[in-house]
Amino acid sequence: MRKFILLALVALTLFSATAVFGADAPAPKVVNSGDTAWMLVSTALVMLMTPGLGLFYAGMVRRKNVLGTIMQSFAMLCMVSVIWVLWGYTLSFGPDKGGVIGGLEWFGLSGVGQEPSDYAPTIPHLVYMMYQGMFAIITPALITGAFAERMKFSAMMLFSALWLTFVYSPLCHWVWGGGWIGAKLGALDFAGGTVVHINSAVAAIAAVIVIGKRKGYGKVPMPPHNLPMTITGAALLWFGWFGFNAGSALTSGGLASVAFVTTNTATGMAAMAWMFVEWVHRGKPTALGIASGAVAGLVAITPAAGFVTPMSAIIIGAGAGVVCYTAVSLRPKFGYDDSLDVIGVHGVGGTWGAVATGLFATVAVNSAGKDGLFYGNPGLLLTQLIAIVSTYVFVFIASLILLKIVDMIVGLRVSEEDEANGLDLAVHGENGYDFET
Amino acid sequence: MRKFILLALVALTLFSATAVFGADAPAPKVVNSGDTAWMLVSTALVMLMTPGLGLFYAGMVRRKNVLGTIMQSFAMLCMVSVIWVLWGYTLSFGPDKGGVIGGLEWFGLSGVGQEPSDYAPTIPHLVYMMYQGMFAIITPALITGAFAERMKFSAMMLFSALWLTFVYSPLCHWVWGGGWIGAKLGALDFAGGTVVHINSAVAAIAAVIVIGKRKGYGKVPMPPHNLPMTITGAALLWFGWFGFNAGSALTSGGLASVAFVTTNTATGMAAMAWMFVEWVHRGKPTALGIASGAVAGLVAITPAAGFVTPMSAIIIGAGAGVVCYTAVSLRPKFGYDDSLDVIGVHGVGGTWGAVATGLFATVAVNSAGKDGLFYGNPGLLLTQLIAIVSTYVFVFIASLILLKIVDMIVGLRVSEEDEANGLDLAVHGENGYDFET
Amino acid sequence: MRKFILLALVALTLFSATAVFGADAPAPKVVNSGDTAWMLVSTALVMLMTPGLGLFYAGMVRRKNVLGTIMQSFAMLCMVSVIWVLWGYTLSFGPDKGGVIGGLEWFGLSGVGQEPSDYAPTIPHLVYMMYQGMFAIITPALITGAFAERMKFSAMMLFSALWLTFVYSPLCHWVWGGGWIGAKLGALDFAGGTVVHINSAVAAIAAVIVIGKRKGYGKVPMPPHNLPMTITGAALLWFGWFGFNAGSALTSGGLASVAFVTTNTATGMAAMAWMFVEWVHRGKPTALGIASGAVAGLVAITPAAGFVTPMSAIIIGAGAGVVCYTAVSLRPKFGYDDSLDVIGVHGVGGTWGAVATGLFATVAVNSAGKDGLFYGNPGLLLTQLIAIVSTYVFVFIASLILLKIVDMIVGLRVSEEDEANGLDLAVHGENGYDFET
Amino acid sequence: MKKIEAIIKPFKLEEVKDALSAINIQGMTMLEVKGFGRQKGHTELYRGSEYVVDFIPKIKIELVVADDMVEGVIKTIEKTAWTGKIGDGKIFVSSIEETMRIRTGERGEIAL
Amino acid sequence: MKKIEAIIKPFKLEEVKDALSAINIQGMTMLEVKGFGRQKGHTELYRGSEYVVDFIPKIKIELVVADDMVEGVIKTIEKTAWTGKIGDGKIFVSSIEETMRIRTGERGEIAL
Amino acid sequence: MKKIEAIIKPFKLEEVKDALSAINIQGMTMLEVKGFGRQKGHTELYRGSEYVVDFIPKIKIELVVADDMVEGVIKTIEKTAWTGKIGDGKIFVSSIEETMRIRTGERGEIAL
Ligand SMILES: Nc1ncnc2c1ncn2[C@@H]1O[C@H](COP(=O)(O)OP(=O)(O)O)[C@@H](O)[C@H]1O
Ligand SMILES: Nc1ncnc2c1ncn2[C@@H]1O[C@H](COP(=O)(O)OP(=O)(O)O)[C@@H](O)[C@H]1O
Ligand SMILES: Nc1ncnc2c1ncn2[C@@H]1O[C@H](COP(=O)(O)OP(=O)(O)O)[C@@H](O)[C@H]1O
Repeated sequence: MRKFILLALVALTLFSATAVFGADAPAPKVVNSGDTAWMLVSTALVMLMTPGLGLFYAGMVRRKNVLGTIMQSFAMLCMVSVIWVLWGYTLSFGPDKGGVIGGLEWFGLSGVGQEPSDYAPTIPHLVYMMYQGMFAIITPALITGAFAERMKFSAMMLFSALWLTFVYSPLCHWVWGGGWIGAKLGALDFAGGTVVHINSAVAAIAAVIVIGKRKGYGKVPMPPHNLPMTITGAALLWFGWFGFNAGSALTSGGLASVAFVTTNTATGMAAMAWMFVEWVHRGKPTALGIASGAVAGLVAITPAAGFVTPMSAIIIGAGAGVVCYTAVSLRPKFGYDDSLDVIGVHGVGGTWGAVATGLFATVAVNSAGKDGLFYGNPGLLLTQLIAIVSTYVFVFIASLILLKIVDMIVGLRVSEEDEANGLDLAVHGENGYDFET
Repeated sequence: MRKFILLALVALTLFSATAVFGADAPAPKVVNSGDTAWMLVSTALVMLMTPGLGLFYAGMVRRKNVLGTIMQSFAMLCMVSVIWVLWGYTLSFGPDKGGVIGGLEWFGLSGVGQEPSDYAPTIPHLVYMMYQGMFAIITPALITGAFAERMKFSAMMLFSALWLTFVYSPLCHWVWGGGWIGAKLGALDFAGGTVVHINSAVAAIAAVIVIGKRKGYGKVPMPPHNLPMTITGAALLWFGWFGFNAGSALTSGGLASVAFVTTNTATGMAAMAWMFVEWVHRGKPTALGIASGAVAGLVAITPAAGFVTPMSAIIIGAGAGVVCYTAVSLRPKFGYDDSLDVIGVHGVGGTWGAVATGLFATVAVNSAGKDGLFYGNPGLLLTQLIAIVSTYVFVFIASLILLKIVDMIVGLRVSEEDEANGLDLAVHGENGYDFET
Repeated sequence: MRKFILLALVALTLFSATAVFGADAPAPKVVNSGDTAWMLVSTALVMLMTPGLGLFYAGMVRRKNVLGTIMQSFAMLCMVSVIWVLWGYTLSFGPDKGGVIGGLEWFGLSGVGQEPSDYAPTIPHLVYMMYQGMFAIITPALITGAFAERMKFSAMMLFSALWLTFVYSPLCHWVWGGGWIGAKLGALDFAGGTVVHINSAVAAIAAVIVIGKRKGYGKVPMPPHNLPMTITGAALLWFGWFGFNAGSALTSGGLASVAFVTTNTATGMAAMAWMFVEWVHRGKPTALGIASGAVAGLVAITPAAGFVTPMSAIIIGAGAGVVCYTAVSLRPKFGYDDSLDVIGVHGVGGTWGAVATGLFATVAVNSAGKDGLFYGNPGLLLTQLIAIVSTYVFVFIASLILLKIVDMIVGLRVSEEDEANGLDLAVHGENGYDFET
Repeated sequence: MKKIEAIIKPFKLEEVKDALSAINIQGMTMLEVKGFGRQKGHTELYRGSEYVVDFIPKIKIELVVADDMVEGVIKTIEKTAWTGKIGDGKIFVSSIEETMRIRTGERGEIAL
Repeated sequence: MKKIEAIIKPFKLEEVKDALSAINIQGMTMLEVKGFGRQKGHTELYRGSEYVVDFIPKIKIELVVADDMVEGVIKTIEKTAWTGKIGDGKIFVSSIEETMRIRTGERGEIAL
Repeated sequence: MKKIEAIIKPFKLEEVKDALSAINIQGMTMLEVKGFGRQKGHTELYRGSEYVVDFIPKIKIELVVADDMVEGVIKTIEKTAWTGKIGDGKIFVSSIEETMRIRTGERGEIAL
């Protein structure tokens, strides 16, 4: 339809004399309905990932902690939805202050309206804000897998609010908000390898160190109570991740398509790789394995999605399956109790993805990107490593401090008896299932 | 947005020899692919809400009624899908007859085609029809929560078919189809506070009065059998509600963005509010509480979504959490058995939202809207109150009559023994779960 | 994208001398952001169908096989995601070789990029590729319902990889890739009645013949272990099917709207029809019945979705509910054990849909379609029958051969003891649920 | 000491428990079971087919009581679990030789 | 009256029940249990780690019968629950002193 | 032979099982039950209302042992299931008259 109008207009303008805007002028910021449609959908898709993560995690804990676990993700969705519009967005994306943090000019969304912003010139600023908000929601939710089955709900809430403000917002600003990692250093992070995955995993390291192991960890089996729930969660994550990665194109077109395809391909490959490695290693292909492999693939392709070819995505996925499997199967050897393998999947997978971006990126896919090592530019790999290591250091120290503060204020851990009885009853006064009546 | 560019181009071409269409002529109705994409997706999202509601409800009943409950929502999806295309749409949106009802001109979708309609000039009429159909599906499904665990399936089906025809369709016509509440009175209902939520809740009041309490209500505990299912349902509702509210912009652009943001913000805030109030009141933050609070927030922001600012949405959400929590926690004090709190959540939340629209609406957000009390226009509040009260009266009386008729024809309630054994086995000949083999 | 067009138009009009493209020239292939948004979403929606199918199937098996069943679908999603980009797409859609198969020119997606292709001139070729990939994923996943609860996982994987290559890819090429059924014969298959449903069901026939019955089949009851899971799966299928059918328009506009509406209408009607027939036949309306009826309706409308009117969709749906119910209720009479009724639902429903397309198709709905028997063109019905029968013959023989080969290599069936203990523990070393701790 | 095992209809549990509390029963244990008996099961439907499910959900209550309590407990259960329809269930009584309360190590009737 | 408790493999339940019906057993109660015995459990996998699960799903059947039925019931269960592999299960017999049918108040063998 | 039935707190199961294995118990059966006793239940929340749940999840262990093992088993359970808080549970002992191992048909103590 639109084409016809355009044709008609062209025909008309053939007779006219004046130009509306010159070809050299900066691209006008006008809302494009197709781009906006895709970004609205992407935002909704990323929103769905957080409850999906809740299912993914909750299926892996023991029955007595199912609600406590699922609720941590759900509460992040609720709490960060409010924090983000109040001060999260402006700290992350508000006018840059020395490459370090965004200013408070956009506090309470003041000045964030229906017109496009510089961040995304074809969609309303509000959509960009909301899309980014969904990333801010899932990141602290990811951390909760590390301290599942033993952390106080109050402590989790307080820690997450502080962490979002003092860790997530600055890091996000550095990478995407005009801060030093993205704008100055020039590291590539298409959809959040650093900001989301490495970030949450390094916070998870700090958390498991400070909070300690679950009672009985390593001695009594702690089998997952509902694996179909976990697989359902993994499926929703995969589905939502199309919004996460392909949405990071911020437009609906070729770049989104590439990111969509690399995401799906790497994920399938990583799932197969994890499954086959476990099959060889332990003799059986597991359902949890294939689901975990898929998540590892999603994580690893995240920073690379819009910069690499589908064939590179196969390699990135295969690598993710193998290294993440190795990492989690070695976990029992380390002394720490990262209940649901946040470190092994998001930390290791995210790091691999960030490195792989330095290897496989190519401007043939995305002219706004860079070439990686395998396309003749070793510099990018170095850049990526600097970004990774800086993130490690900053996030680890800052998270540690916040955890200590929260521990002093409300205490991080539930009592031994509450842990034995389960968080559902002890902390929330509820029972996950009642199949009797 | 795109329209503006086109208009600009058109304006320019006015200086040329011929104009395609004059600036004064009504905007041409042409299908816009971006708007259509967003509305197709929104329609699918709203469709998903009904099974989501089924999960939300079914998790809260006792195990023996899980299928009976989930099936009520699913059956609404199926039955109303057919009724809507036959006579529901034309009664609701067909050519207006005296402000009271739509004519039968569009019976069987005759004349409803691929070209846009006056209701939405940039999307095919069929999409508009289908989008509205999804609202007609979920509204009777919402009512089923009130009489869960005791109503005959046959009675539920018959009642819903009649109710859709004689209650939903006229009310929908009054508010959105060119009838007296929307077109003449000028009340604002962005996405269905009156048409969907107050409507279903008032029918629920009639239903619980006529049908009576569950056997043992108030004496034996009736704990939810599967809260992870309820939370999953709440998550799907939240996800689908983006289609419900942001889709109500009927275009993909700034207005949809605002509605998306207010929806998410109010929901997060309401969930937090409910959770904290319960935490203070009962000592523990519950998973069912946070999920219920989210739904209360979604309900309350519905009429306001495209008329208020995100900051107002925070207040609307906070109010929803507090008033709905108060309402449901007082339920045991009232003599009625509204099994799953349709009245407390949709009635109270929907009314609060309709009132709040009269308080917080501003033309700064939506030039097609109005200013509310806090923006200097007390008139809107009055208008809203008239719309609310009229809905109460009409829906209550009409629903009561229909329930009595259905009771005479097939009987509303299952036998005592069937109720004791559970609807699944007694009415559907099935067993929800079998974990033995 | 649109911006570029506008800019280009402006630039060109500055010189005003030449026309950009003549009205008679072939439509230019430019990416349209709205069409692309819709197709990205449709692709994601179809992706979700495969895990949805996993839930639909897994709820119907016994508890001991829940993971084994859900994993078969999940593994298809993973494996075919990789195969498709490597050789599946090029075999199916690559440059035609004699109407029989696509060439290997697009192996590894070489030449499949961000620009549109001839298959869909307004969306990036990569999106078209990925969209088609999701169909290739779900088709072998559908087959797994036939041999559920007894097939070796290794055999299932190997068979599926071979089947995708030697059965799915050629058939897909014949119908949609420029092969003899679609391009030469001119049979209509809007969204996969032949390619997906008949195809998988005929393979299922071959499979149940070769693999034999479950131990105890017909003697001990094999009740579904989790019907809420099955209904959730059905709901996700319905939701995703909007992408499947309305996405098959490949654009966002009138045609997609028609397909959306016919899909929803036929599905609702089929569910009601199945439910009422069972109600009359067995005395009770069942939850599994209404869900199965919905799936039958989705299957039947698939080939017709973009060619028929919504009123015809009601008839197609009603037919689907009745014939599929009849087929599955007769199953125990046949000697074969098609565990989850792939043949009764997808075979019978798919065939009915393909025939119905020959009856109800009308160019009034889709000018690129044809008129069917009831619109005065008996030829189409014949064409449809030829396509159906050819598919039967080819798929049956080819699947049989592949099954025999796989049986020789790895053996198709687990040991009796493993079957008794359940696939979860025996094959995957896992336990679906653990509600004790 | 005697052990009383009562198999009852699930929806009667609450009532039976309350009545037992009322006659000062301080402890009991309850579990879900499936029963097969004169109440011949029901048919369930599966895609147009019917199959008979012989085992019906029941609740089993186990209580160990002093000998002189037995008759009172039996009567109470009989009264509250009764509906008069087939499948109301059974009560079985057997001997318990020793009892211990884990918390205190007490043995015998005092441990009940 | 005697109580017979049999612990069997789950997939044998149907066969055992049918055989007991065939020898005129009119009532029994069944429950899911987990067994620990010579059949030493199995390993389960969790993200690349193995852990041993000692408790294996079993079904326990409880029936109270008249004394003269005991031998027949035991034999029937033995025959139908048997696979010859470790873990086939056990049968335990104990005494029941009193029985009551709740529906009728009947006591003793007539109540079975 | 004696049957020992122990009702314990669920999180103690692993410990009790290991301790019993250590004193050479070769077989036992475990099931989930709900207990009602001095440990008076807890309140659960439902949308702002509180309701009391009287029945608390417990694990019941059943083992049949030779007479001379009884005391050892009781002691072991007492020691390992003990927390000192109300609700630690009970141990009941009763007589078993006959035992059969289904796999071999062996009867008596040898079948344990
Ligand atoms: N001989 C028996 N041994 C063990 N349990 C029995 C026996 N007979 C009946 N039961 C249990 O009692 C329940 C009720 O018995 P049933 O024969 O159906 O009805 P009624 O108690 O009215 O005679 C059965 O479902 C079963 O659980
Ligand atoms: N002494 C016992 N007391 C109670 N239950 C037992 C005992 N020994 C075995 N069982 C039960 O019998 C089941 C089978 O016993 P097991 O030793 O594995 O094999 P088998 O019966 O072939 O000797 C166990 O899983 C357990 O449930
Ligand atoms: N008389 C009884 N008969 C059967 N089971 C009992 C009896 N008394 C207690 N129980 C079981 O023992 C559990 C613990 O008993 P309780 O009175 O709560 O604490 P304690 O064992 O510390 O005295 C109860 O939950 C119940 O399962």
